[in-house]
Amino acid sequence: MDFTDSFDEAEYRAKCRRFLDATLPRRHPGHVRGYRRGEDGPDVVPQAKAFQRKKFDAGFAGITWPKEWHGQAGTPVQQMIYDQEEAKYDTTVNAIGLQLNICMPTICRWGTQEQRDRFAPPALRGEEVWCQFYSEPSGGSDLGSLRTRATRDGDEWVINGQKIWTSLAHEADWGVLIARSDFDKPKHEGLTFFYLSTKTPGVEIRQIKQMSGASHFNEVFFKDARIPDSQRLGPVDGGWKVAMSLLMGERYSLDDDFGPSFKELFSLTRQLELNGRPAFEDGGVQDRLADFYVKAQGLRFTRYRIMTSLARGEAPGPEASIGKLVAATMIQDAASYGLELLGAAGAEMGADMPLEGIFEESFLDSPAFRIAGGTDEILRNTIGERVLGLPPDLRADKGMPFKAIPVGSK
Amino acid sequence: MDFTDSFDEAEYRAKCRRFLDATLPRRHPGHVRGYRRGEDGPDVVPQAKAFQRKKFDAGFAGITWPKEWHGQAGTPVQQMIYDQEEAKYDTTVNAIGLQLNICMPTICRWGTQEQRDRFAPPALRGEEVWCQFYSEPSGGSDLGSLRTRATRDGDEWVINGQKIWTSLAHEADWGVLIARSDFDKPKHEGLTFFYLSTKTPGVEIRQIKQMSGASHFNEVFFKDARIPDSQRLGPVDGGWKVAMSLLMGERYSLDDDFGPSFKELFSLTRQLELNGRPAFEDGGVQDRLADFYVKAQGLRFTRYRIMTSLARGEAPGPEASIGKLVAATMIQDAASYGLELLGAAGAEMGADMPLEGIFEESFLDSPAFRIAGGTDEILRNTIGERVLGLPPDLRADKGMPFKAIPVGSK
Amino acid sequence: MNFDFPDEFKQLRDTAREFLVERCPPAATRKALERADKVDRVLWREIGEMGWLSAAIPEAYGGLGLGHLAVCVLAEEMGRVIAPVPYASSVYMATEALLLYGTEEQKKSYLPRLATGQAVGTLAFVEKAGPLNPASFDTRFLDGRLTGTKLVVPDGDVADFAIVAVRSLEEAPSLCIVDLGDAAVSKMVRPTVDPSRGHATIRFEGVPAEPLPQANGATAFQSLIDRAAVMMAFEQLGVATAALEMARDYAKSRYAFGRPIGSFQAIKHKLVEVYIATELARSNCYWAAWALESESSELAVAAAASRIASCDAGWTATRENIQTHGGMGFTWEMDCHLYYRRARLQALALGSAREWKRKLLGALWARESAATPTDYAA
Amino acid sequence: MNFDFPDEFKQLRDTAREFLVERCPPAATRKALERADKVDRVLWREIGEMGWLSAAIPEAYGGLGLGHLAVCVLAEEMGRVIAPVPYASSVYMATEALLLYGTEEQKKSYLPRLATGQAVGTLAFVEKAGPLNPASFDTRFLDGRLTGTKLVVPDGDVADFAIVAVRSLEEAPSLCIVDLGDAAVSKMVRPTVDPSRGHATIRFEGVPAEPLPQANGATAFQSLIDRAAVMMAFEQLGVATAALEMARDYAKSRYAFGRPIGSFQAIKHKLVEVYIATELARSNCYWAAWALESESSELAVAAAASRIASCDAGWTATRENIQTHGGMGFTWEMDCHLYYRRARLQALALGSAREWKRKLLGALWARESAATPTDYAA
Repeated sequence: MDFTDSFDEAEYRAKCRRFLDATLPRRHPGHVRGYRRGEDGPDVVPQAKAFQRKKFDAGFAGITWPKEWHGQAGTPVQQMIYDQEEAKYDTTVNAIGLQLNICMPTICRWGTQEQRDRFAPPALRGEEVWCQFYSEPSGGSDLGSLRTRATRDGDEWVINGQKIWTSLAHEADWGVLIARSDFDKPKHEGLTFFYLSTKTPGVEIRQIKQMSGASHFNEVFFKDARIPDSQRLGPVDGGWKVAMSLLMGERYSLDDDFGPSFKELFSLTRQLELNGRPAFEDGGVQDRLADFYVKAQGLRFTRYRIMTSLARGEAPGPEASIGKLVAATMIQDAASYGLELLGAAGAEMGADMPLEGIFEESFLDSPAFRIAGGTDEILRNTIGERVLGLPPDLRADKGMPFKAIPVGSK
Repeated sequence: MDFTDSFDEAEYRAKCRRFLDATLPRRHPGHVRGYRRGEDGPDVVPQAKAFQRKKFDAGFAGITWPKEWHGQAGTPVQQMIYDQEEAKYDTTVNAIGLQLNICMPTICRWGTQEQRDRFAPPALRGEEVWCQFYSEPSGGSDLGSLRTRATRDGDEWVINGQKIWTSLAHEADWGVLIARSDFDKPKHEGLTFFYLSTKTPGVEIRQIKQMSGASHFNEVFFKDARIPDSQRLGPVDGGWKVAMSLLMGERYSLDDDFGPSFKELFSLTRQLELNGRPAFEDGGVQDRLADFYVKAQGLRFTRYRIMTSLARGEAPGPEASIGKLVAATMIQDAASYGLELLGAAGAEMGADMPLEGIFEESFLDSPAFRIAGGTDEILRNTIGERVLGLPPDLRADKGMPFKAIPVGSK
Repeated sequence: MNFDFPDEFKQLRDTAREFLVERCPPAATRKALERADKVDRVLWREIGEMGWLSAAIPEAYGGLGLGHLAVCVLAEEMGRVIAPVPYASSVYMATEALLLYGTEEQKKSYLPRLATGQAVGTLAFVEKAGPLNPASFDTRFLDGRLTGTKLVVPDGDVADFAIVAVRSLEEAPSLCIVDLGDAAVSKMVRPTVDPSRGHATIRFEGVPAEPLPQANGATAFQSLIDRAAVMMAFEQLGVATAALEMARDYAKSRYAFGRPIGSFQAIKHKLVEVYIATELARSNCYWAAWALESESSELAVAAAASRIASCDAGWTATRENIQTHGGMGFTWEMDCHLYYRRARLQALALGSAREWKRKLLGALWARESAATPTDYAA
Repeated sequence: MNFDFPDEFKQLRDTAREFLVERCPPAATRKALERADKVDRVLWREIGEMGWLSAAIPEAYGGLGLGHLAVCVLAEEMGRVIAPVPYASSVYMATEALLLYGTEEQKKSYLPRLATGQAVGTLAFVEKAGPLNPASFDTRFLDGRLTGTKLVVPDGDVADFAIVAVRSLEEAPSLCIVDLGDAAVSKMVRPTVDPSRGHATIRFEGVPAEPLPQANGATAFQSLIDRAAVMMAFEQLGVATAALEMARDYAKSRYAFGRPIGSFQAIKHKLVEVYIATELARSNCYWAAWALESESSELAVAAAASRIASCDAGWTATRENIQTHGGMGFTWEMDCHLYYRRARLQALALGSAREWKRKLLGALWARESAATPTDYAA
């Protein structure tokens, strides 16, 4: 039991560091990843594209993808090591990475070699950005209840409907889409999967403003948008399986420091005074800090357990599923507690507030973490059923034709 | 807005006090109601019967019951005032009160005047004790899934099956019973309600030992126990409605101090030292104590709101439903926190421990509070549906014949 | 036992609710959120005309003389609609300071204008991050002039005058009244977590000021804050209740997996926990209202309990309202964040719950040592 | 990156689990609960024969010399079956004290007997309610004799000898070894929240004792407790995991309202929270095991973190196991309370989580001031 690299791992890590040192500035000590200020600027995506190109040139694009996908045919450990190292740098520039890692494997897995050759290289080089047309206003957590309609018309499909929560859509060149091709079948059985250009006539993209003021998501409207049948992936009415393979492609997040947590609170309580003494010395503060610390360390070492499984070529254990659920609440709680410690003065926002105002900003950002990427409630269902093996809930819509199921707000 | 009695209320309160002063010792300051030590002794029920007789003689038995039920035809406020005053005395002796208040109203409401005349007076005088044969091993929270069988045989019914959680059964003379008379009907539609003597041949009563070592409950086995049809209450297959009217008879608990809470923790932290200072001065202790205090006061003043409604002749608002749910968890948490403060020495049990060992005893007692009288989960369902008006859960067994419903541990 | 608001105040509540629901929908607050002028001036004038600013002001000074129970009732309604008006600053803080500590002359000068809303008052007391500690205030009042800087002054962008908390020497006055229009006052409008209300950093550079002569030492400031906290707790309760109702309504009408999401225990039980938090807060608030109105010695304890409970209810209710709404919950266009922001602003405004927990225990300890603890809060 | 137990220890775990599940079902612990003799003597002999008592004892003293990772693995399995044997006292406490601070002679005298289980050792250190504070110990060691009283000595009813913590003068030894068979030792068996283990108040009235000469001052006691806490944390993790599995199995097989209760989100999500608590504890435990085995300077921090996390997991899991079982959950006949009791006993045994939180922050503060914090726990 140790934390050291094998020889090969150490060599690969050194290679990553050489590349990153030459390419990115190191994070300054107070910088917290995932802290959104400044990540909305107009330069973010161009910078991300340029960085992706450098990764490609240095052999760090598509590390684990096979050669047929134009990847590096590397191991999950290499990916993990790269991610670990990258986390030490200012990676605001990596804004397009997640979508790349979700969309492109779906294209490559379900598409022809010709499609792989057409799409993988420009995506890996950062020349083309992808997004996923997936969630819908009526769906939310119940993804399978989507109602965007795909109607066959000869060699084409006509798309009508609305998508939402589409990250990057306003910057993307291409998107993957799941739509309902048959309203008479049960809800997971009448769906078909496509990809299309965001420039397709009839596709309109509008940014959504979040409560924090940032705009990371879009609404997308389809009005008689036409897609050739050659841009279908998987069989007609067989799109659910394609979509699920896409979700499975989500990598384990090995990233910590995603918002304020123990470190920031520890730092705050050393600056702040309570009754003339450093806040840190207060028993109540210590009780709370200890809880944050133990939870944060629990998540950190859970990640190390996952990495160890990957390093051994094994699938990570079920513990891999708890990270996002625990972290999201922890961040919101930490933001809230930071404000409590700041007291009346803590209402003010701005970079001149303690710790550059991270607690106030995170107060407004953090509600999204408990929802985006699976709500707390859905994640608990998933862990309860897949990890603990508890029986599923009753399904009100089981076997019903989709059109008979009540959806959305009706 | 004030806390004072009206003239009539003050007069009644004085009357209660005169009776109680003459009858019972006052609670000594450290005594916590509901704290079980000593309440299991062989004298408890005889004492309770004797006390009930005194209440009857003084006009405090069946305060709100009508004259036809041999009651005092008083108001809910009078009952409330009596309960409030009684709570200041050592009422270990009141062990039979709850069952009296649940069972007898059912008899009186559904029975003939002849039955009222036969049963109400001895019950009110404490001469006959009642219990309810109600929950079953396979049922638990799902009371309606009971499977004790009532088979008609001429003018009699033959009972076979098992009941559980029957408080007082081993001391009781009579019991009310709900049993399944038709297994082919949906679960709430094939039930019939009876009363019977606990001495009926074929009725066997066994005490259940709880994890705390106490035995407040019983299992009851019915083997070909025979009940005359004249001891049926309500129509054949109409027992659910009778049972529900019984549950509704449950009075609002106006009793606080049911286990360790703020007061006991406050007292403990003034005795205990942390690092050479009274534990009370520690910031972490103060944070926790404040939470307990605010919750306990919230419950206390919620009771005052309920009393005010009763005093005005109105039905209490929905806030009346939260008391037991909040209190049960608070008691368990307080027991746990008391032990944490005691530290390594807190493992020991006994009357010579701080506060007479209440934290250790309550640690073992309190799990039952979250279950008996409605589990946390069932209470949240009830409040969510009845108070907030949220839609009911899906019912797996809706409309199914009872015999087709999976029950218990199969 | 009569632990409820008198009927006339219940009628006042009904009137206020009817008016405010109509007149001040969330869209009104959203407007304030998105523009520089944070006050709905028409609404402010209207509630002034109805006497809602003067409920606790005696008739002699142009008020309705209804007492504090009326203010508590109105505060809850103001909270329910997250009204974009300087109600808290002007009523719970400035008016209350004058009522408590003002000279006859000061009362005559300020209260009638506060009563109509013609003047907006506020309280300036925050100087640095961390718990409020009057002993450490740097702002000085010397020779009739005030010097110092106060942070996040509520409605500091629009207030006409401020009650300013100053460092007090023993029994010297700790509160001054200052005209914010004075040339030696500089205001910097500052953004906060709730931009639907205006806040400013205010610097006083030798500004002429008048002491409130009866505001002796640090205790005077604490008593004022205790009283303001009770009225604020009702306002917080209003926000929490409104957020709960919004979540409940959505949970009833939104379908997922073929059924209303409120039929899932994950949502149902969550909202029950919110409901419990609001009811525990309400009961503590009622107690505090009684203590405020009856000038009870329990006020310090009851004020702290009501504030702690309402802070908890506000946070729980507004946070889980967003969560119940899912993705839409964290968008700008949905109103959830208006409640979330306001609840936090309120929870910070008079010092955070953490601080009030320490105050609560201090007050309990003091009471324990005193001669005759009353029966109600034992 | 190799943050897992080596294969040979995983095999050890499998062997131990297979043996203990067969040999030590809850009925065995229930027997101990209901009788005066709290030790399953046959089981004790058997695990002694398999070398499980001597995993950390070097071969030179009759041990297996496998190191502490092996003890951690075994501790978790002991916890899973809530074994009625003095494993914690003898292995994590007495053995560990001798390994750390014993003279060669003391090691030779005691370790071989501890290794086989022939002798049972314990640690006597509790003197009063409240946090453990070595500076306030009243027990004295003077002129070769020990005087004082220790409370709730674990397995004090059956132990042959005890390591006793005494008030130390500066760098003088703070631990002594005492034969509990001595006539000047009086034991009073005492009931605890977990009667499946034996505890005694032990009075020493001038009993001959021998110091552990390298156990210098209060730090020596703290280091010993840190090490014991890591092994105990694994045992706690075992209890928590077993309780979770019991609840999960019941939730899968018990029907109410026509469906398995585990299909209700109220139960499902509750058990997910329990699962999360156990996994966070497991990860902290692994870290602490690494720190223990590698003699890392992070041990103080990691030990505290593992203890805090395991206390939380144990409480959450055993409490909600009862709740999941409903009425049956709080009966004597159902095994739920065996886990609930044991988890609490463990959580109190080395001082409660509250105390360890303070220790944790103290250790973090100390590390912050030190020169080179390592990368892992930043």
